Amino acid sequence: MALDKNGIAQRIAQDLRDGWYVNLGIGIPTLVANYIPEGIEVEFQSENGILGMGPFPFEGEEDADLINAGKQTITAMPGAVYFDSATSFAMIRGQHVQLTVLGAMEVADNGDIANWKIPGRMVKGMGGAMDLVASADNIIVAMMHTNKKGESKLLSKCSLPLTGVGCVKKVVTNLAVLEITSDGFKLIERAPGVSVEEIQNATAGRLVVEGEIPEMKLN
Amino acid sequence: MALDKNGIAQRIAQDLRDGWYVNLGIGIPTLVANYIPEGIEVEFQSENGILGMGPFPFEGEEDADLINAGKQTITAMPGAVYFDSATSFAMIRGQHVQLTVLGAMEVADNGDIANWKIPGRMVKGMGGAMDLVASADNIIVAMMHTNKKGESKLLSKCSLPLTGVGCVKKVVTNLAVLEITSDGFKLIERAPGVSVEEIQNATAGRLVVEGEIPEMKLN
Amino acid sequence: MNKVVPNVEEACKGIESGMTLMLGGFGLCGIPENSIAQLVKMGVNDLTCISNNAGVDDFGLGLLLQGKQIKKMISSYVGENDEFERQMLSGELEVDLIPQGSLAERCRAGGAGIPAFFTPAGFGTEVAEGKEVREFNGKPHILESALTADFAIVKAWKGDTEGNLVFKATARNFNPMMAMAGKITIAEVEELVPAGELDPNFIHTPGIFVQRIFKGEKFEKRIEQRTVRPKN
Amino acid sequence: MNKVVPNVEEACKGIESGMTLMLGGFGLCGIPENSIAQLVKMGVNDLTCISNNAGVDDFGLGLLLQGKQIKKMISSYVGENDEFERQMLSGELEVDLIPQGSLAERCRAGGAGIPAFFTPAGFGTEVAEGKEVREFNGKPHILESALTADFAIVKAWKGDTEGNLVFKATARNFNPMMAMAGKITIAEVEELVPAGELDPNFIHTPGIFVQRIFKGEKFEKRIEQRTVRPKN
Repeated sequence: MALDKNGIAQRIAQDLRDGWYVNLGIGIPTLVANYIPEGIEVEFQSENGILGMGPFPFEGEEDADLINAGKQTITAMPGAVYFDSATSFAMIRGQHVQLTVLGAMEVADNGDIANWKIPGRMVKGMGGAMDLVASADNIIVAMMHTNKKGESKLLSKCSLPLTGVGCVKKVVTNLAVLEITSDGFKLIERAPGVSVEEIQNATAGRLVVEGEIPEMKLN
Repeated sequence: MALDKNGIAQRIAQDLRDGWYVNLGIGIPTLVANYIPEGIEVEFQSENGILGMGPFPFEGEEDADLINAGKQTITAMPGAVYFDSATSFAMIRGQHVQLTVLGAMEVADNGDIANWKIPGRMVKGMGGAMDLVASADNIIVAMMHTNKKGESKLLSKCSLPLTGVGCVKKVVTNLAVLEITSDGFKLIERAPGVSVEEIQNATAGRLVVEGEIPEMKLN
Repeated sequence: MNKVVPNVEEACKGIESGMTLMLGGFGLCGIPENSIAQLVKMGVNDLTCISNNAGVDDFGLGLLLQGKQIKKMISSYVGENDEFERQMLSGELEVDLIPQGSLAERCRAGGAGIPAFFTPAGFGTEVAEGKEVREFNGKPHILESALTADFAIVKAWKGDTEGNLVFKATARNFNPMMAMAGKITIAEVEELVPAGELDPNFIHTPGIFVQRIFKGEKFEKRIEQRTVRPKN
Repeated sequence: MNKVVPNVEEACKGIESGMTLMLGGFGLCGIPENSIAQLVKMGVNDLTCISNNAGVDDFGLGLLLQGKQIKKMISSYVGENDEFERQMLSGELEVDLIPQGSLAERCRAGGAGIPAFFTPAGFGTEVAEGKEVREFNGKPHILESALTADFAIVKAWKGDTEGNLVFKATARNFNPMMAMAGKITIAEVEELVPAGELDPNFIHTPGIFVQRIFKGEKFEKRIEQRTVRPKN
């Protein structure tokens, strides 16, 4: 069965390692914070200027001066720190953040990503996405395998304007975990009950299937 | 009579304006702080990371963590602020400091300055001098008109390795106040009792003397 | 060295139509709301506004958009604003979209006397069009230039009479860099204290970057996305 | 996420001969004296040291010079040190002199992922030799590149278990930028507190830049130029 958004987040959370600093984009990536494996500590960076972001505040305790990059009211964990936007992107550009998780409209089998602009529609802007994808050593894209029309979002070439070139390392979708290799998307894991064939059918870009593909293990 | 070092500092202090941020180099420039005209407030920046530098501490109150760019123990005025070296030179390079006063070994009549290196001798380094001279809109050089051998330090071309190119705007020496113009050193004021001829004799670079040259007015 | 002006009217004096302004804030967090209200009152127009966002329809820079006072926006993200969308699609409003980190660094560069720097952000995208590309450490980078403004308008939590500023939590965001990059920088603060009351170790924006400071009359501090969890 | 190591021995593990180190401090102010003493003990040599100054004969980096552990110094000012002078004039020691502002900015750039930037400092001087020159706003600038190090060693006043650092007065100087630019950054602090004790608004170096932190055993904090005025 294909995963839902929480399932995708849960699978990505398995990749977290103790001591990592992590930047989560808006949408599915945000959910990753709910599935941190036991026994490890990670710290969340929000590019508007906080390290050590905590959960939403209790009702009535919202602080207009304390928000995340999605403009949502948040809290700060003990040991948190606030900083300005230049310092924030110094962390990102300088590769001090160990993992970036973000959504995408399209990913190409060479690691290109498009997630900021649809020609003809209102363009809201790239925000911090271009800095994040151009800088991070370790980028996981969290998205559905296909769009609302059922078309594959894993392509041989992005059709939309690019956010970054050759930067995605890994994609986790409702169907599969895939790594970007020089030969294209390499299938690493299948969602529980999803066949290799289903994944092949939903993938427009080059797909590499080698040997037995294990199922994801989710709790 | 030619000025002494304190006289040079006193004359330069007359150029200070209320509200200015000022960086004083080591040597004669440091003495300028002793002659701030009444009724005006200036704030001293030291490039190692303080704005609002105060006088030396009282005996027994020295703090190893609070020094100026000359590595001397200092104090901080009310309203002072500490910052890192990158921010400090952001102030300097970004032209937020209204006046820089520094010493020199040689100044050329096109505004070139040499004050950091004598070939064959131990080179201590340029410290912040190259940033200061390349950035400041308003640089006054405070120095003796001639060196210990009696040779002019105001030249048509610097013989020593340069610290900066075409950057000096004004020179105040023990003999005169001079502005750098496209025609060379323009004589603005004479030290009390010093003749134009004496200044001409002590100046190797092009000297422009137009009309009556007034004497400096010092209290 | 007293930089205090009595009110927002004095603070905004000299801002004219056609000027380039930088305005601090991220979303509606840390925006100079008193000064924005004054700009509406003054009716200056043809403004180029450098600000990470463009406010919402009825708050922040949205208010200037309503009055068609803005000619051009330089931002990283401009969603959440119908009037913005209308003016942009109709061509009334010029928009220059810049990656957020490049925007922050370009403002800092403008204030720090660094005319240009290389960054990997935007390489291979339309952001890189017309820009120099150079490889460093095997990775392509593009050359970005400094941004400055006629006036920078920032909002701080506390300030003193020397112009030293302290920001609260994530309301800091773009304010410190923009304060550096204004030819004239105006700071509106929630609390204005005498020089010497702020700890010199803990000042975010040294007063050298601030030319005018005033206590804002009223801070609504509107929340854009109120997200909470229930108390149990 | 506990970055605390019990002592200077653990903190300096992995530092090897031939490595490039950054060391915070200006003069003797804010230098990581415990770690420097440990480097002497460890006897690592052929070091490239990036530090604004080189200490004095018997303190700071001067101690490493005495033991001929330094192959190359990258600094802005290296006076006040006879052994340094001797080694430099004899050619035993390589010295790369850099304008102080460029040194600070190059460290920051290294930490911030900016591989190169333009600055006016040094144009027309020997510092500019071999460097690209380009005019911006009618003024020539030279292209300077980022600096990074295998280890950055900084000294802070207070730190917490997450690696967040606070500096005191002018002992801040180069420490924050160097903390950003080390592949591994070691912080020695006078006071080590649990996470949550430092005010998140007032942290100079966010812990993300620091990998190891320890409480220094002893801080001599020597004064280089004791200047005072008489009490009357």
